[in-house]
Amino acid sequence: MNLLEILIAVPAAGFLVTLLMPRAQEQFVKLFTLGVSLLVFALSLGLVTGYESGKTGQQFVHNVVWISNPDIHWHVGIDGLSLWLIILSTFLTPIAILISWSYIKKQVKEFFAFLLLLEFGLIGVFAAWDLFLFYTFWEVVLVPMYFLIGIWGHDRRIYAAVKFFLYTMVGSVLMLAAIIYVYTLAGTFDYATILELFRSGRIALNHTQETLLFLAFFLAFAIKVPLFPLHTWLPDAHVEAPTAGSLMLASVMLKMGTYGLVRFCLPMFPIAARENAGWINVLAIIGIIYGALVAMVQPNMKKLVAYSSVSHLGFVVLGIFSFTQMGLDGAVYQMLNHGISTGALFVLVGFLYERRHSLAIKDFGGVATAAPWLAITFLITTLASIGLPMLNNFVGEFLILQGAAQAKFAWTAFAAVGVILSACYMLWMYQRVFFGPLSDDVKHHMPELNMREWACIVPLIVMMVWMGMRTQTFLPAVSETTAQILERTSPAAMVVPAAGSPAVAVALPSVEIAKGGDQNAR
Amino acid sequence: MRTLWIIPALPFVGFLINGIFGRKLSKALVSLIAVLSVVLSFAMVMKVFLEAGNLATSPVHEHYFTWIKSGGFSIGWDYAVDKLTMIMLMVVTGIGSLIHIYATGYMEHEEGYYRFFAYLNLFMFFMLNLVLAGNYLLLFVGWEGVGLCSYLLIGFYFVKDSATTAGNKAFIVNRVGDFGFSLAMFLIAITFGSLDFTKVMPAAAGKPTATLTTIALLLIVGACGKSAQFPLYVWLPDAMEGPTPVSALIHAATMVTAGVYMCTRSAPIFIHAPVAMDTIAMIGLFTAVFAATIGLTQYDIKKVFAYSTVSQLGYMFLGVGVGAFSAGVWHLMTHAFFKALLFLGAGSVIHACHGEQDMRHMGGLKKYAPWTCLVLACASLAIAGFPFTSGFFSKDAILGAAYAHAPWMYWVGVVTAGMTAFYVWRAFWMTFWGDYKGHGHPHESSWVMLGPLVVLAVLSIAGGFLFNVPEILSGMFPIKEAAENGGPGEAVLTGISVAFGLAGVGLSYLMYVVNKDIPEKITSALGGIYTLVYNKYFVDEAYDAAIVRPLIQGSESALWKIVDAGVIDGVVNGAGTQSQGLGSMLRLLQSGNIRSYATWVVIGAVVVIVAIGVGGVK
Amino acid sequence: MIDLLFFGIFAAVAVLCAINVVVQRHPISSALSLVGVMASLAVLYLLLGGEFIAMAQIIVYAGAVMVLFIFVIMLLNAGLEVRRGRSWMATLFGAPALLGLLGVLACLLVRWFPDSPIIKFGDFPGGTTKEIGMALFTDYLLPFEVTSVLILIAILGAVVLARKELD
Amino acid sequence: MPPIPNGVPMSFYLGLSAILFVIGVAGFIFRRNIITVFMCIELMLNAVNLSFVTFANHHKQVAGHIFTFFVMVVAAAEAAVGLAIILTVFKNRTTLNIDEVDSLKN
Repeated sequence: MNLLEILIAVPAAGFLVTLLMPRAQEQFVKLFTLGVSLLVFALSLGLVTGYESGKTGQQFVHNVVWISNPDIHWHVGIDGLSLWLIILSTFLTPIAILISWSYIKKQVKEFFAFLLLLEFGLIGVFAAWDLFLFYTFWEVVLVPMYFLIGIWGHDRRIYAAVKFFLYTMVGSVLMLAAIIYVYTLAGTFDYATILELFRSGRIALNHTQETLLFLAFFLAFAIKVPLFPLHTWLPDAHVEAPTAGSLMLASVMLKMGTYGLVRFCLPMFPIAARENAGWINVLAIIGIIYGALVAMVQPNMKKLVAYSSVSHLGFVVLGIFSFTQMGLDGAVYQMLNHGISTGALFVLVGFLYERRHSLAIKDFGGVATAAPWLAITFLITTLASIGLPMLNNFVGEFLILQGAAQAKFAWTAFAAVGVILSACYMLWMYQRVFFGPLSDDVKHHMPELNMREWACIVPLIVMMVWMGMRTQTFLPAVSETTAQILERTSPAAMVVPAAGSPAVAVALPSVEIAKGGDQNAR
Repeated sequence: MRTLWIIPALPFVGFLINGIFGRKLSKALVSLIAVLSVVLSFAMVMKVFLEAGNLATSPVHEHYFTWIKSGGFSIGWDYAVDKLTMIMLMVVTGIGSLIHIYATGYMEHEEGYYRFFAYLNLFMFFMLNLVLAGNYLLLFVGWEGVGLCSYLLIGFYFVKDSATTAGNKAFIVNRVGDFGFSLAMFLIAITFGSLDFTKVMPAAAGKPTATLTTIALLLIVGACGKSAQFPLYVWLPDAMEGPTPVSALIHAATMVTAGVYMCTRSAPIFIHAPVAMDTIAMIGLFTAVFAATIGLTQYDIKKVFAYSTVSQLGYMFLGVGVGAFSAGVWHLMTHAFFKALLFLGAGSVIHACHGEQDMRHMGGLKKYAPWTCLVLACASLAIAGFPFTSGFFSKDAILGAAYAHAPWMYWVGVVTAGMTAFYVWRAFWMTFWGDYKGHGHPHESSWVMLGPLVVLAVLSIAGGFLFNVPEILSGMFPIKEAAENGGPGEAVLTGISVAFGLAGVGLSYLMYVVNKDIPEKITSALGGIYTLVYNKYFVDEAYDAAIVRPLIQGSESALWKIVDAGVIDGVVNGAGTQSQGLGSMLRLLQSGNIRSYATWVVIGAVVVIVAIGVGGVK
Repeated sequence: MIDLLFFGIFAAVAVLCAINVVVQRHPISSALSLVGVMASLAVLYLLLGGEFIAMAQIIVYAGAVMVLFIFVIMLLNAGLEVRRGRSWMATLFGAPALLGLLGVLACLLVRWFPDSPIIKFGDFPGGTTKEIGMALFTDYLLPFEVTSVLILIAILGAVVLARKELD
Repeated sequence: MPPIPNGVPMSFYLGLSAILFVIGVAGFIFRRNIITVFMCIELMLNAVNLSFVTFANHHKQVAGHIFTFFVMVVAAAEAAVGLAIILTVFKNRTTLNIDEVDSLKN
């Protein structure tokens, strides 16, 4: 059992233990889950220190046969891509627990237990190197989130939870079908083996097979991302979810989609990915602009932030499908950035909600007078979200747009409009909530941040500045991994099939790709 | 030893201390920290200047750490100082120091004192970062950062709706400009493979003109946003909602000139893109005239100076556009002196009149505030281009270059100079001559405020020949500047522009001191045209009607309500409804009757057995 | 020869009793007929060499299960069947479905065993208590133990379901 | 006229099993008394058991007997639980008519 497996096991154990606790001991349950999540976070830092840069492939690997027939492995490991996403999950879970401290009033034990279950699933998703295992964790994550929204949500929680669940299930089922099809071809669920089979050309997909499989995987991930026009579950889920649910949903769960794109869609189906990049990027750009425009007119803060997520995640998809080193690096970096800054936005909106018991922008105004520090932390987060330099989002957006510009300048030109619009909607909201005269009913409900809230928000803000300034803490590991993925999808890798393999099906379309690639390399 | 980082770091430390602990500190301590950080920064600039040796041959370049690195592309946190940067550094820290001192007096009775100085220090940090930047991305950091501070300071009185709206407007309009700038940056990175000035500039000559023109045009979009050029100037007049020292520092002396600085910095690119050069000259010239005409009609003293700033920035761009980069920078510097002075003087006037900004409620202040009157006279002379004041030299250099480029530009410029002189002096007469028409008793400002004014007054008068920028920068820009070799009849050209300036001053004296009925008559004679100009050509309203409203309403009604809730959710929910329909049909099979279920089971069993039998089980 | 005779007698009894189970309208008659079916089946098991199973059939089924049935019938005082309510499904398709089932089963039998092997009494010695005990406590130990859990649960379930409401 | 075999053909046993099974199904479908229906289920189980024992004899393997044994155990357990359920149903609805126990619908 290596560190990574301990990391997966501890939240699961914590979940079970929490379930066994007496219902009345709410304070103890909270402290216990907080302790567990902090322990997990501390352990996860061991991944960072233990991660050896410069090594290709996964690290902290443990690969044993789980079920021998069909060939399913317990295969976990991390690389530069999953490393930081796992850290992100473990970093945000304690914060999610802290912000729920006084927010959750009913069924306290179950709530905190579900947060640990969620963490377990998330770490598992990012660590899994077996398609079946990945799918299992993918679905495990769905369960606690469904309940978080469905039990502790706001008024329309059932509608939102069901919508969330169904949307995601539609995609997952397609992915499951694709996974099983891949299994029938490869005879194993082990991702590393499958990848090697595909890469060496021992399994040659024909064009139709590859496209269909790609689309099945892509759809599952695109719903999760969510990519326009599959996004409508997100605003509903966010608005109805409790703060911790929104936080985990926006910050980490959406990243499962983009992570899947990078981890599976690109390396397994490089040709289809490149062929379909055009319209996917167009959708991403529509999403960027559309999300921003719709965010601009939202009367509800959480909905606004939710639509802004649609816009931000559009950038990530654009970066992924730009097939450039900078674009991919930026996309991965932006996943983390979005996790931090949008997470912080939800945390802060949660603070406002706890004070005023409303999410409508019109119910606020003049908060800056009553709670200046709340206003300042919100401002910093807002600025991070709209991509102000020296804060985190800027780096990601810069890399993505630069990468997209290398691929096709027009993409960048349109996507950059989103940067203008993001300033519009965030600042308008900020103005309406924090500025202006302070009305009496706001005044009496607006205490300054308390110690617990400080403890939630300060780590996030520190991370915003850190990720904005010292990108070299994070980027090298990411770059190594993305470089490998990129190499795998590069036209050159596809033209040369392995010796003696029937790779005719692969060779044909790759000629076109090679041409396109030359243009990109300009 | 690497020392450049200290220059921006000092104000940043000031920002941190005031920002975090300011509320608990006394006002005196807050102002001490704020002022000291900037003054020390100025001292540091001087130290660098004295120790650096010849900046033309050996610019200082310091690398601190790799900021962003991806693949083969890497951006460092680099500071560099050459002569251009040095001039900017001195202007920024010098005027910054003066305005900080002034502000300790001006803001004395305001709430949020510490907040003001924290923002101001943060602004200094970003501005210094902007001018010290060794690559485009770092310049962009400062570029966005100053925009942020501008936003914060315009909205300083955040309880006032107009202030926060103006702040938003400034930020968002600037974002439009930044959009252009960032696209230019991406294109530069693709074309040159780097964003470092030291790598981009020498390579510019070898790149295709079309690419360079695109880059330059996009840079112009950025510059137009930051430096308030047409059509993106709309935010600057509104920015006067901020406290007056802010208007002086950010919206007159330093930040708004960043566009000029950036274009000058990118001179090697511009030089190889003649179309872009012409564009920038035209934009500059048009903005200069356009804003000047609006300035003629305004009554709010700060608005007058704001349009004047827009107009003068237009001049700088004209200079840049006709190839006289150093003249542009010269005007940038002298403008910083006299426009900062104008604003600070205006602040002193507003202070004297208890917050009144409408000139129709002022008048006769020379009695009550003689020092303010004197320093404002210096500034007004300088902006009118009175011979041997600072404005005279720089404006003359630009107009000379414009004549060499295209004579009609010169003539338009000269007419604008006349208008400038007219409206600035109009403001001067209305404020200081005649009888006091406001409320309360006007009073002179304290010496904390007057001190910096006097220093600036000296600079406004003498700044032109004290710092001959074209001489300092000679050789820095590769093309020969028309202004320096002197056009035919240089003296004549100078004479004409001075004459126009003096005529403007004289006319305003005639209209606002000697015979005060003339303005009325002209106004009624012009009728509609006056209304048009007085309302700033309805540009704000046009933007509102053409862009803002359609965007918001379209987003709300079309995108959100129809596309999102209607089409997408409609399809999704429609799929749900269809399934429900199918389900309710299938539900009929579920009669709830156990025996009928049993019958189904039997039928199913028969079917399965037949299937197995047909399939032939081995 | 004697095998066939025994088979014929007890098969006939079993079928007749089974039909009686279905056609009798009073549950107590059905229950008694069912006992008849089980007893004759026990004889057939003996013919097939299943000594242990035959005994178990008598003891468990005829002895325990059927007694339980009769207890319940008496406890509920179940009378003649009430013929209220109908199922159009069962009425319409019940008989054809049954015939179909019988038909396909017959078909399969005929197809699979055109000349079926002859089973003689005593040609399979594996059905003794000893053999079954050996199998149960070696190869099938785990299922056997799990069964005990199952029975435990069934007992609990029955107790919970059948107890009087405590309120 | 084929010669009378010395023993019983296997298909006779299987045929008997099938007939008993179908009779059980018929009772299940056509009877309305829950207890009778339940008895028909037992009948079907017995029919299947007969097949098991027959095949055990045919394959000379004890597994068929073991299966039968387990079926008996399960049937006993099932009878216990099932009858308890019938008791509860009767307590709540005072009917043994299977057509009137249809609360799954609606």
